[in-house]
Amino acid sequence: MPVSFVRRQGRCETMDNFLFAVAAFVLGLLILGLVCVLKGATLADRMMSAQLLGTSGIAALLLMATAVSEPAIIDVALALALLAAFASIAFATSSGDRQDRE
Amino acid sequence: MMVALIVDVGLAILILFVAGWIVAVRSTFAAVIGFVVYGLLLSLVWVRLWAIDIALTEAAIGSGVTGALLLRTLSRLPVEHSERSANGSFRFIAGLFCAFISLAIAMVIVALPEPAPTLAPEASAGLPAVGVGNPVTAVLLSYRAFDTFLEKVVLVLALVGCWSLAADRDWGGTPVLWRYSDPDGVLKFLAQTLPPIGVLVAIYMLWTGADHPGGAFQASAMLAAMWMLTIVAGLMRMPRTNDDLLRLTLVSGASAFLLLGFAGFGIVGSFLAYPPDYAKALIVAVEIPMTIAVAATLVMLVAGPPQRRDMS
Amino acid sequence: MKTAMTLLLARDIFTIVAVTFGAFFFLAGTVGLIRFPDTLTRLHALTKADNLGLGLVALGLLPWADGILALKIVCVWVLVQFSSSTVSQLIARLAQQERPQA
Amino acid sequence: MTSATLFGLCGAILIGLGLFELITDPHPLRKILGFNLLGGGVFLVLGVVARRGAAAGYLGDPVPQALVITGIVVAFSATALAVALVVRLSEVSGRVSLAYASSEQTDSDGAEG
Repeated sequence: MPVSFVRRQGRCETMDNFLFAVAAFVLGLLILGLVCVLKGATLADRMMSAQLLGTSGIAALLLMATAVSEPAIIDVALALALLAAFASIAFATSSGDRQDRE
Repeated sequence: MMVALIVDVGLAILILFVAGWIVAVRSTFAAVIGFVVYGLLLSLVWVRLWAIDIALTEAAIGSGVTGALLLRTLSRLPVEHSERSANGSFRFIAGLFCAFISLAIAMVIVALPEPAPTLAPEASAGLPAVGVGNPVTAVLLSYRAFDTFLEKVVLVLALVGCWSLAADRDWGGTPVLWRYSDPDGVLKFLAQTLPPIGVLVAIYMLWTGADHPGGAFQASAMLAAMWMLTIVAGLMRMPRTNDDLLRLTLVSGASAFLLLGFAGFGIVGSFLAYPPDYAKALIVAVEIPMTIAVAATLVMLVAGPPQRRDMS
Repeated sequence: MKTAMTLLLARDIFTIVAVTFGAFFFLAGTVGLIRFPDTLTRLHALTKADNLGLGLVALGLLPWADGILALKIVCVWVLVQFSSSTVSQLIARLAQQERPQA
Repeated sequence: MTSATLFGLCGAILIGLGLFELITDPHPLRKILGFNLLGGGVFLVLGVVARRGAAAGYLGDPVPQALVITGIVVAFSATALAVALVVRLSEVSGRVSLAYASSEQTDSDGAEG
C-alpha cells in the first residue's frame, strides 16, 4: 500500500512559511491559554484551558505536518486526539471522586 | 527557515514557562495539570527535532498514562498544599547548585563536537538484514533487543514492587482506578465509541511501526488508555490481581521475548539472533504479545496496589 | 495551462482563507476563555475553538493531502468533536457542582 | 543558533528546574514531578544529540532516539512504583510530607484552590 505523502507539487515556500506562521500564532495563543490554567479560579476553568491546550496542540501538529510534508506527524495528532481526550476525562472524573470524599 | 525558528523559540519559551509553573505553584493538583501540559509540549518539541517515534511515545506515555497515574494518586492522598521548607538559605544554596548544573550542561551543549558523531549510517546499513524500514524499530527490536527485553522485565518488576505494597488482607484483591457516578451516561457513550477507534489506531501503530514512525509501546499505551476509559465508565471490571489469566498476560511479553532469545541459540547460534529470512516476521510476532502484555502492565501500574478483597 | 494555474491559485487562496479563519476562531476561543464572565459562557467560547477552529484548519489543509492522509486529518477532527463534546458535558456538570460552594 | 542548540539549552534549564523541585519541595508527589521534569530535560539533551547526528538520509540518529524511548518507559515504571510508595506512606503514617516533624501542623486540612 503506497503511503500517502502530503503533495509537494505546485507549492512554494511562502505557503510553508504561512502554515508555520499560523502554527506559531496558535502556539502564542497557547501562552494565553496557559495563563488561564494558572489563574483559573475553579477546577472547571482549569480543565477548560487544558482542553483548549490539547486542541491547539493538535492544530499546530496538523499545520506543521503539512508545512514540512511529513505524514507521520498526522499520526502523532491522531494519537494525541485520542489520548488528550482520555487525559481530559481522567481530570473530570477523578476530580469528582476527590470532591465526593471531602 | 526563519518562521520555523520562531515556532521553535515559542515552544522553548512555553515549555520553560510550564516547567517554572510546576515548580512554583502551591496546589499539587495544579502542578499535575501543568505536568500533563508539559508532556503535550514535549511531544511537539520531539516533532520539531524530527523524532516522531519519541513524539508518539511522549504523547502516549508521558502525557496520557502518567497523567492518569498522577490523578489516581491525587484522588487517594489527603488534600494538602505543598509547604515550602521555611529555610530560605537552604533554598538559595539549592537554587545556586541547580543553576550551576544547568550552566554546565548548557556549556557542553554549545561545545558539542562538530561534525557530530553518529551511528545512523551503521543503523541504516543493517536495515536490509532486519527487514524493517524504521531504523528506530530496528534498534529497539534487533540491534538492542536485549535492552528492550530487560525493559519489559523492569515493567513487570515495577508492578511486582507496586503490588507488594498492598496490605496483607488485600493481597490478590482488586485495584481501584477511581470512581465516577455517571448520571447521564455521557461517559458511557464515549467509552463505547472511542475504544474501537483506539484499538484500531493501536493496531495501525503496531503495524506501521515496522516501516514508519510508530511501534509497540505507543500501541500498548493507546490500548491501556482505552481499557482504563471503559473501566472508569463502568463498562468493564478491573480484574483481580490473583486472576490467572491476568498474571499470564502480564508475563507473556517478556516470556515471548525470552523464548525468541533462546530460539536464537538453536537456530542462528546466539541469544536473540534472528534468522535473516524471517527477521521481520519474528519481530512482528514478538511485538503482538508484547503490546498486549505492556498494555495490561500499564493499566495495573496506574491502578496501583490491590485495595479490596471482594467475594466473588 | 492557464486553467491549471488558476486552479493552483484557487487552492492556495482556499487554504489561506480557511486556515486564517480557523486561527481566528482559536483567538476568539482563547479571548472568550479569558474575558467571559462565568464558567458556562466560557465553556461556550471553548467549544467554538474546538469545533470551528480545528475544523477550519483541517479543512484548509485537506487540498495538500492525498487520499488516506486526508481521511486521517478528517478523522482527527471527528475524534476531537466526539471527545470535546463529552468533556464539555463533564466540565459543565463539575461547574454546576462547584457553583453552590463558590 | 540552530533549533537543536535551542532545545538543548532548554533541556539544560529543565534539568536545573527539575532538580531544584526534587531537592526543595518536601511533598513527595512534587518530588516525583520534579524527577520527571528532570527526566524530560535529560531526554531532550539526548534528543538534541540524536538530531545533530542526522546522516545517511535520516533526520536524526536512531540509536539515541531508541534510548530515549526506552528511557521514557523505564521512567514511567519508576514513577509508578514511587507513587505507590507515597500512597502507602500516607496510609501508614497519615501524612504526606517528607518535611521535618516541626512543620507537621500544616497537615491535611488545607482546602484545594
